[in-house]
Amino acid sequence: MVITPIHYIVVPLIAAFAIPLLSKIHKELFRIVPGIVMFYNIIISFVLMKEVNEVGYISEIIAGWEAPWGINLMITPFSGFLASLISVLGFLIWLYQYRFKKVIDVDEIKSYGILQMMMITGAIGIIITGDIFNLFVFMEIVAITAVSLTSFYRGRDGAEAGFKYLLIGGFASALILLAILILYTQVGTLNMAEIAEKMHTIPLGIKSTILILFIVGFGIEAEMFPLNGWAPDAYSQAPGPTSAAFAGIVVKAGIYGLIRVIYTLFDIEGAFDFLIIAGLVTMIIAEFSAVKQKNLKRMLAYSSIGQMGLVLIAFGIGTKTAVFAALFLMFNHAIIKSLLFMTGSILMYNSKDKTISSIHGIAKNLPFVSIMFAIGAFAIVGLPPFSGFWSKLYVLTAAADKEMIMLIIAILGVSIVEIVYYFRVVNKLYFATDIEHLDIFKPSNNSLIAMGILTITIIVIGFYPDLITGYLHNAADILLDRSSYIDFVLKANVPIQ
Amino acid sequence: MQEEFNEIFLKYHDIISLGVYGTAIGLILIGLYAVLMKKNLVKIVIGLTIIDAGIHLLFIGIGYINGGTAPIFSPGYEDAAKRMVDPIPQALVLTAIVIGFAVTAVALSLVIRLYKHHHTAKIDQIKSLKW
Amino acid sequence: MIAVIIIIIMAVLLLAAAIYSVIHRDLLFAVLGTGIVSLILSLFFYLLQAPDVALTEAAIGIALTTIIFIITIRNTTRDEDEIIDKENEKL
Amino acid sequence: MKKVLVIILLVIIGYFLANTFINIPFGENRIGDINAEKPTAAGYYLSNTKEKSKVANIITAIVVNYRGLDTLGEVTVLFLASTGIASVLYRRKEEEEETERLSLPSSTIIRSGARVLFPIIALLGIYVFIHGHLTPGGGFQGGTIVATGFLLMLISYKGFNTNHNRMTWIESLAGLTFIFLGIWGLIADNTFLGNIPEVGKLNSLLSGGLIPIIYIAVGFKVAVELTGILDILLKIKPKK
Repeated sequence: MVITPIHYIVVPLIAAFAIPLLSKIHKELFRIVPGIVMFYNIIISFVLMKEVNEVGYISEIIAGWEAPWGINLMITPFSGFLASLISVLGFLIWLYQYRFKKVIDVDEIKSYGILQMMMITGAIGIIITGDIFNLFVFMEIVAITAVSLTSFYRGRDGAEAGFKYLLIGGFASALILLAILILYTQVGTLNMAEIAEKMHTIPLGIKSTILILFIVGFGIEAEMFPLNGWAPDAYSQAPGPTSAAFAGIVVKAGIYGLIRVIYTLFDIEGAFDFLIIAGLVTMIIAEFSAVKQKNLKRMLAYSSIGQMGLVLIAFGIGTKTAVFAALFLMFNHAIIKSLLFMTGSILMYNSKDKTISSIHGIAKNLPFVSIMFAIGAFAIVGLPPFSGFWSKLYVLTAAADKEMIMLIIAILGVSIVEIVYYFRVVNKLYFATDIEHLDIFKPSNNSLIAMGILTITIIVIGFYPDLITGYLHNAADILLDRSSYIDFVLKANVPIQ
Repeated sequence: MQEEFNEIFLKYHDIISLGVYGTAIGLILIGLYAVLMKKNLVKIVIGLTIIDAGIHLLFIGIGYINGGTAPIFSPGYEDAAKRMVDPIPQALVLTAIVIGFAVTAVALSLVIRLYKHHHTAKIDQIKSLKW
Repeated sequence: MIAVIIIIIMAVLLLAAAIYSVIHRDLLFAVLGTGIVSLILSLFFYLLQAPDVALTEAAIGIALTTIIFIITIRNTTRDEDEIIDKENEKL
Repeated sequence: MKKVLVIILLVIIGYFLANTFINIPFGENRIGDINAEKPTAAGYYLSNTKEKSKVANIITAIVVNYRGLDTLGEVTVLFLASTGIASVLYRRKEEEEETERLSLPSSTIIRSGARVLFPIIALLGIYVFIHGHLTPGGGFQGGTIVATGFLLMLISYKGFNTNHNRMTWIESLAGLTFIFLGIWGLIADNTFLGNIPEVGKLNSLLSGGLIPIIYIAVGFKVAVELTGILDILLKIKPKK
């Protein structure tokens, strides 16, 4: 059987519907099956990436109806890159969480596995679909699973964070629905390529209304200021692997929606300036909030929002270098932030009140986890031998090309803030020994392997950034090439009579 | 009965369009007011469902065509396709209603759990996390 | 002409039911208000030539949504301001 | 103070929306010529459904076939919602035994009424989703009606229990049926969810190829899903 993009959606769905039956056969199956699915996702990504590098685009039509009439799935180098990134991360997160909790009820972990797997599938669906309403449906899949996962644990305030997320997310989906509605009255289609083709026929007033609705709607998922109130709570209350998935996967899908709308659907230049301003405000506020956090996961969450602000700035600059830098940043943020959340939640398991100060000197007891956390921290602030350095450098280069001096100063200034709060944590891990740690929660071997793979990736990409830069350049070029996307989807669209 | 209404829809077009659009926008605003102002969690969820209802009415409203019939071929009227209303918004609303129900159900289950934990359903008394 | 009046009455009732369900302090009545919103909405859908959607709204909006709201209210509180609950606790 | 701000915000949003919708005339034909060489999506559905899908209800054709992926997603959303609710309101086994379901005051009239009504409601629901491709209604509507019937039984009989094992089986099998019919399309027609409309003629029960079968599977799935959600919610232990 030939591998096509629909496998990304069909295989996890078969697994999700079958897991309740399979778990009647053997209790271990519902832990293993999501892993198999995630691994199969990697295979799909590998095959499709190889193909897309040769041909440029892959479009698959569903139910036999050609592009503007049916739903089509699109793999471009840009979306293929994100889908592969998510697949790999999804597998690593599964590896990390396999037998994550020591004592847990069977029914509970069964729903956990299904929800986690479907959240990743929903995120991939957002990225590969070529139809705007289909994107909305996948967004709802992500929202519902994310909310259920946030409120998964009983003991914490998960329900509160979950309700908050649901409220803001429900608002976001209402706005996107409204935007789709107005868009439909103007162009009479839901296919993204055809919308983009007909975009110039919409009067400017209505066009900007639609754009605002879309930006606010997707901005919520992409953690844009001031729409990110849900994020720190959700990150800090969700189970550890889920926080990693939020940072690595859900946010990426939100950013993708924003970028696809602004870059491909619309042809309004002012949107780019808006992205820079929104990104700048998001970044500055988030990084300064991160400094005063006492809870480690909350701190990581704010730092994640700040990084997303930087990504928005890079996309806002809009040149080829900048888009390339933004993609590189997204890649780095995905792997590094996942690593930080994975190691961070193991560290947090060993503190009673979940604060940074209660893990003083734990490096002695947990040497591997601590060193990996430290590497992640160094990488994300952009210290030279690690991969984070290159992405920040490229962003600065892109800003310098456009002579945006203030922007460069702001980014550098914020980096100093970042260094301050990350080094504070690393410092406490290693050089403070006033607390005796008894009864240490050790990570299992598979968690160590998952974290180790991420750490090695960070170091390898740090030394050989060329491993992925060529590919990212290609993806950036194609993302900026709006008309070829339209042509590819619509050229084959002679009416079938 | 629907044929009768069709003629009237054509005749009093302005009033009807105000009736449909105005009601829909009114529903959205009322729901938004509830979400922003109300402290009770159940009331907030009610607000969300009212916003959804408004958007669904808007969808059906934009899909309507003066003098159109429902997009179903009944026996004997096989050539009715030219007079049918736009079917796509209707299909989308069908999806949106079911999704809205799912979201409401999840929201209410969270409300129940919050009530069990905090013994209150008021938003200003549930703030272990900063709201 | 009567039909126009009917439609206008429907619109007014719809908005009134929505406002009622937002401002009424007794949540049970508020939920009944949303049920009425769904009922009139499905009539609207029927008149706008969307029988499929009308049927869905009738089945999901009127029946199921109202029921899950009522179950929630039974498990939490019926009074929006929770004054009655506090008095009960004192007793 | 907050109230004033909110009302100002609402006025702005209302003005914004009204301004937008003034430019979108009500009742205007936006479909265009349905027989044009390149019609709009709606025009394409209106002119082609009859011949190519052989389904009388165009909404059904759109929901199940043209935009079948949406419906698959929608069924998944319901499935995930019921999984999520179960996990949010999850209780351990020992807690579960002492709870009693919410039920109406037990009286003979209610119980016998429910017993009479239940088969009628269930039959009506099944009728609606079997005829989804001919008349208004379909899997979602029919499934919801069946779930309402179950609700009636759940609240009038204390002893009436949904068989969990059987529910899981129906739920999983209905979902898998949907996907495997889609894969059948992948094999026969080379696209996922591809239809095989050769069977039957318009306006008869046996028409539309795979569309009615998929919609029936959706109906079963929705019915079981919603009954499951109601069952979980009804089993919560109420406050004293």
